Amino acid sequence: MQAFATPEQAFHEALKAKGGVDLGTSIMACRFNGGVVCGSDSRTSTGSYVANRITDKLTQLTPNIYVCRSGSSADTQILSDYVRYFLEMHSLELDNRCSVYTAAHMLGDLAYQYKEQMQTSFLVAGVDSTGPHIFCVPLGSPVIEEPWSIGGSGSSYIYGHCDATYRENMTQDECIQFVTNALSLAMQRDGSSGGVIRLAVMTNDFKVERRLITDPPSFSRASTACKTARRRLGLLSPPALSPSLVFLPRFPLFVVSAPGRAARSP
Amino acid sequence: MSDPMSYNGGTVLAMNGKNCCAIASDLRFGVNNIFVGRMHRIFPVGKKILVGYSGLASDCQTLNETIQLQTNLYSLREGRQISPHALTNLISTDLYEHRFGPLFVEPIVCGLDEKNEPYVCGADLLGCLSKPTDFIVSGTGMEMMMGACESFWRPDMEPEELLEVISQCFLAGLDRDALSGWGCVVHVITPTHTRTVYLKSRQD
Amino acid sequence: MSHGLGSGYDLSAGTYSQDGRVFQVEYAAKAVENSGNAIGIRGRDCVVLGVDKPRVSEMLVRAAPKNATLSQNIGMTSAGLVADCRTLANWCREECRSYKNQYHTEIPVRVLSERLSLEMQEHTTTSYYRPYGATVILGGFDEDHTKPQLFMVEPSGKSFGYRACSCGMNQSPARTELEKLDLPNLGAEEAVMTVARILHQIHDESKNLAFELELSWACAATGFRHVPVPPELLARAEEAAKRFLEERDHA
Amino acid sequence: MLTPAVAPIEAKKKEWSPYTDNGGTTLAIAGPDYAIVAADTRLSNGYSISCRDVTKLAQLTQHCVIGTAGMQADRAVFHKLLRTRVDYFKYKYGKTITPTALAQMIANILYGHRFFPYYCFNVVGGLDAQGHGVVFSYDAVGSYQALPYATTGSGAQLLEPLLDSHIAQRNRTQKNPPMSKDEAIAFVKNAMASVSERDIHTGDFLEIAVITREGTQIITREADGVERIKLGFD
Amino acid sequence: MDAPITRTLEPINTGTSVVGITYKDGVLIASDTLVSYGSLSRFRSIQRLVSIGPCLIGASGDYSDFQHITDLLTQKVDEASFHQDGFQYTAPELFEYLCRVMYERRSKVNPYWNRVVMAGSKQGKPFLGCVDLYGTHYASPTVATGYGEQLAQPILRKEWHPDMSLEEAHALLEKCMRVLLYRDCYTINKVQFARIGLDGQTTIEPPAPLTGTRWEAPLTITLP
Amino acid sequence: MVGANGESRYAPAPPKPSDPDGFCFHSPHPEVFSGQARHHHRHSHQNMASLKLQPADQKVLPKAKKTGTTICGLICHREGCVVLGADTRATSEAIIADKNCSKIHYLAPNIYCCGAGTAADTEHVTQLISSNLKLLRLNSGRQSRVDVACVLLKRHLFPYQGYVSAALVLGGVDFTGPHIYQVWPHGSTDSLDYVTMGSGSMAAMSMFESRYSHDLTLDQCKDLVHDAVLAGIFNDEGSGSNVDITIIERNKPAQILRNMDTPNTRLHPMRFQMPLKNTVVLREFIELHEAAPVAPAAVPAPAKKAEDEERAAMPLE
Repeated sequence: MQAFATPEQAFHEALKAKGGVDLGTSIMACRFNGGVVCGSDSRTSTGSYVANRITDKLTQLTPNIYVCRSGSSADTQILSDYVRYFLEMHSLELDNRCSVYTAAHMLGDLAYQYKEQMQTSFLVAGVDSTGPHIFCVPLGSPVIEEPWSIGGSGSSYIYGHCDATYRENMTQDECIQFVTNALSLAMQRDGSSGGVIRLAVMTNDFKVERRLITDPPSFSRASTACKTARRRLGLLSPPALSPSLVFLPRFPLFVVSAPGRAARSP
Repeated sequence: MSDPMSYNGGTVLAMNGKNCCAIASDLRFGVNNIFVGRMHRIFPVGKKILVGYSGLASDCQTLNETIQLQTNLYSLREGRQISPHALTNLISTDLYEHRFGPLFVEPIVCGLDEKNEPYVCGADLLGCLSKPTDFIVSGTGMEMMMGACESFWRPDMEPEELLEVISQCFLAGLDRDALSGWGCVVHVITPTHTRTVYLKSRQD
Repeated sequence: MSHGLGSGYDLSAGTYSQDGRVFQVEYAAKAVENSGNAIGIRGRDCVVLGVDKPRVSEMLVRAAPKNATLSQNIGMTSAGLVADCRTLANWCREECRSYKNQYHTEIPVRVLSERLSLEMQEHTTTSYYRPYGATVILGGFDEDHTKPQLFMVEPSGKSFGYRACSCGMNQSPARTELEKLDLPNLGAEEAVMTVARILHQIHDESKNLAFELELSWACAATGFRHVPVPPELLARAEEAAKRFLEERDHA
Repeated sequence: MLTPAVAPIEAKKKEWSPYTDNGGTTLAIAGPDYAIVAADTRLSNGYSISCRDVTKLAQLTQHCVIGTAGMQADRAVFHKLLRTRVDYFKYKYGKTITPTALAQMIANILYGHRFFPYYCFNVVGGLDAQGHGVVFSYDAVGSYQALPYATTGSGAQLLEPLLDSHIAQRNRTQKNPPMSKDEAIAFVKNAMASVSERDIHTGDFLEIAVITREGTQIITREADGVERIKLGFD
Repeated sequence: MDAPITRTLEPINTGTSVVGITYKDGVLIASDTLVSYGSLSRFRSIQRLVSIGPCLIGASGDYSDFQHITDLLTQKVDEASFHQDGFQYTAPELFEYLCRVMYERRSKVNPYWNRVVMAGSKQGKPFLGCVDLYGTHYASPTVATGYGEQLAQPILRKEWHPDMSLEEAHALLEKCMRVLLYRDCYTINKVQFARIGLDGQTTIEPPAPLTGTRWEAPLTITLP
Repeated sequence: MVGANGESRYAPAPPKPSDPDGFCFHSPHPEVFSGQARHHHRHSHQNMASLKLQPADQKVLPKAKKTGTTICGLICHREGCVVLGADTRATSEAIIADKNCSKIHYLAPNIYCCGAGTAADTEHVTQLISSNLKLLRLNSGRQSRVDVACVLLKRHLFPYQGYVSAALVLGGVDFTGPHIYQVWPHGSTDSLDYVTMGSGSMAAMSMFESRYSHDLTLDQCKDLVHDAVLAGIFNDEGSGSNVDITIIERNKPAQILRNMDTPNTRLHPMRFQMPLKNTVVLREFIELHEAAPVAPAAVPAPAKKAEDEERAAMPLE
């Protein structure tokens, strides 16, 4: 049996084997200084077949709250449908926008209640009167607030990247870049993720903007040598990477020093 | 009852005394919970040494025959009887030789050594030796015998008391073990003689 | 609403009178007017709820509390049939609990008052029910603690937000007193004093019925939680109220 | 549509059993004018000792004590239930339930949970109407028996033959008179110490409930009053 | 279609050990701030020690179940306080309730997958209890869940004494957390302490890394 | 590494049944894995046939004696020596089979080895390596080296793929200094300053991790090992009874402190003597060992009568 880093990956593989419709997914949400960005890939699969290559995994719960779905397609759809309905009733009663906290907990409660029957993992992102918020509702359904969060089978490959690259108080553009880069890295390494990148940008003035990135940035440095060789043969033109999309690590390089105690003589 | 160790049933108990030691066994030979007949499971190896076997009857006999053969050869080669210490090591090696297809026997050696010191030693089915100062039990009634022995055994018992204690402990355990019974034999080994006693016990 | 007027049309809440009234509801309001008084004040960053509890018997050691805490930040006081008041308090508590379970936030006072008014109104529409004989004053803070909230729900199901409100036997004199106040600038302790004074003031002394004062509040000092006014402050407020009355009588 | 199962996790689910064995041994002896119920106080969890001092005894009436080995959570609930049933009996009939009646009641309760049994192995000791000691022993689903002595739990197999030999004096030609109360207490200490020598789940401290006409005394300390009655700590 | 399935009946988001001891004036408990997601150290700054009314609780095991337990207990405490009759749950009472909740779920074969530590005071003495997913419960002056039961409990049993000062207790738990940091895969060096005094005063310290961990090692280790 | 394949590092699993219709013991055929198993004794499979006695659906593994164990060892850098410690309990499931077994095995005068796992395996593996070391010493005329012992052990264990379930703590001092090795049943080894093994390993490790340092004196090291074993004895039910310690110093005979601490002496012993002649004897025989006549100790009942009684009690014969 294969070893998996996360339960999500394990589940995804098992689901693939059994033929469920699955969002083998990369989803992400991140806060910036005036709002929140959430994004996802667009691949839905049954086994190894891409059932939908332009899926929209970002579902609007209320005008100011989005949820990124991963896990079983059917389960996540039904739960977000219910929550959307509940929240609509709730905000009617409140006569106000409902909070991201409430939305996340309603989703979390439902998912927790049905956690034995359903396989769901969500990121709830949005802005409310207290500012931007991101809540992570992974498999098993705890509800945890985070400044940025990633989910889905592809997320396992980009934790290190996100840890190293995330900064607080990013501007909107920086944040969009961060999300786009991370998602495309995940999509490149995770066979179950792919297609285009969809984004939803929510700002503190309760504006929502949707974006579609049809040409995710490419980071394939590993094959440079090979490409160089082919270029020399005139088979390939130099790569045209937009400078803004070049991936630069922001973490410091660690210097490894020898520890104090000398080695024992063998 | 598919465990080969309890397929035929049977229990052996040995105890140390002061300049003496004793070994007891039941006489039941069964197939799972069906009584088939009687068998002895304690055999002498030379003088002043007895070996009791519990476990799968066929393996008990096999091991006994192997041991008899080897100890006879030993006597012929060395011109003296094998010591209980050497005997237990022989048994241990014999058993461990079958590490991955073991003989389902747990033997107990009980005897007096060259200096007439009591020597009681047991082995598990893979040949791990255990040489206690008080008593040792093997077989299906192990737990049952142990409780009584823990309470009744005392250091430095004379042969008379040793016989009484081992008999009482053995009979107590025997009555509670469904796979042992149908009679009970006790041997008390002293420097001068071996006393063999058949005890009255429940016949079930 | 004399006896003759309702003749035949006042037996059930499910029946209108010929001139379009539901007598049962009006009787319920009457039941409220027969009881002690309750007052709610929304001052500057505070809500104070007060009620006078007539001493129905000299043997009574201490009257049961009438102000109720419904959730962390919301309290209620009421006038009318005591048992109905309690039932409504428990109903509200359950509503607060279920709201919190569902939305993981505290119920806003306004939402609670609306739900309560729906419940009370439902009891005015069928012959199966008797309308609640109680008027409920809800006061407290929403979860953001920004603004004190005060609502009053009447037996008919009417529910409005107030700066200050009163119900019970002497609701009109109380309202007159309340209208004199500079409510937006009333601090919490001051409000407690005021409520105590008004309750003493409006109490009909001719009946010579002793009464017990019960005050509860929610303000910054209580961490915006609804709790009973501390006994020491309560004693002070009562003393001040009595002194005020004496001085007034002297004058 | 619900997605199908995930094999490895489903397998785990099936494996999870709502039962666990927290070990321990109980012992009860019926004497001519006394009864004794004793148990160790160890709470085991697998190979580790969760707590050294958790009682397995519960005094149900003035003249009746139950000792329970098996699963601690079930035991706690079961003892609690018994206490309420004893109180209810008193309320309903105006008198304290006798140990014999209680014994039947316990069997009924256990059998009432026939298909999701309490993982409890009980011994009950008390005095009957004549003031003689009585002891009852149970399996988990309520089969029970009145016996002169009984033992349950992880060390029961070790203890039973010892009791046969020492109390019932089976296989002996000369029988001694029954033990006096003090002899019995000394014997219980010895017997439980023997078990703790050989059973890994039994140990730490010993509690002895001595039931006589005067009532029940639960002895948890040695006569000098300083030390708990120790069994092996290893 | 398969029969209804129960695939998350095993914990997914898990917290590791919680360690607690009583000291002279109360109870001190400690845990790290990690909630693991399988072997992934996913949520790295989660407060796993929670103050609820008269007590302090912490748990190892499934975090969503723990959140649920926390909600249940909070509700219980709140409801009691609304009646303003002066009644307040004490820690042992709340503990008993928690035990019943855990046992009930165990009896439905759908346990809260936790081992919960509860701290408070009982009649002027510190109270420290522990209940697991079967409902097995006990009160003990030293309690450790998860790997702590193997790695911390031996230290605690050896070095604990009832008259410990807060400083001593703190140092003892730090020592345990250090050992756990060395030997438990699923922990991180961000540890939180919380204490509850005999007066019910709760202090939850901000999480901080452990100091004094030692990683000296030979430059190379050559195996024969 | 051992831990990597999903098996617990701390509780070596017993052989798993893999033969679908036979008995659960599975022969690993070590020769297949390694060409060098030749010099060790062969394991016979002749008894496999008897395993077919069982129904296929009920496979029970006979219980071999295990040493649910706390073993540990550390290096005292200050004085260049090694301290090994072990408890003395051997269990057979939940029953204590031996209360005072010895788990610190001799490998060479300057090398000792603690064993955990299946007792027979630890015994025989250490005996085997011990004899191999002796042969090497005789051959080379030099002191045995600890790393040689370590290599011999891992070369022996690896081909059995963990089926020889011996988890060992190997310690010794040779001319290169003091060494402690941890040897896993699968044949991996670690060289460390302090190691623990067995079911009580975590309890013992908690003591080491909180108290070990390079500056400890030999007495402090001895205390630490003592406390580590005690931690196992008192916190792990698989470990118990007494503390054995062995100290190996350079150019000195090893100090074998067998039962250096006995914290678990028998409590509440029975004080009475078993009454004599209390058991019914059916028959009695006396076999003399020496020529000198010995009077039989009071022959009780006439043998004839006893035989009759016994016959009466044997309905099947």
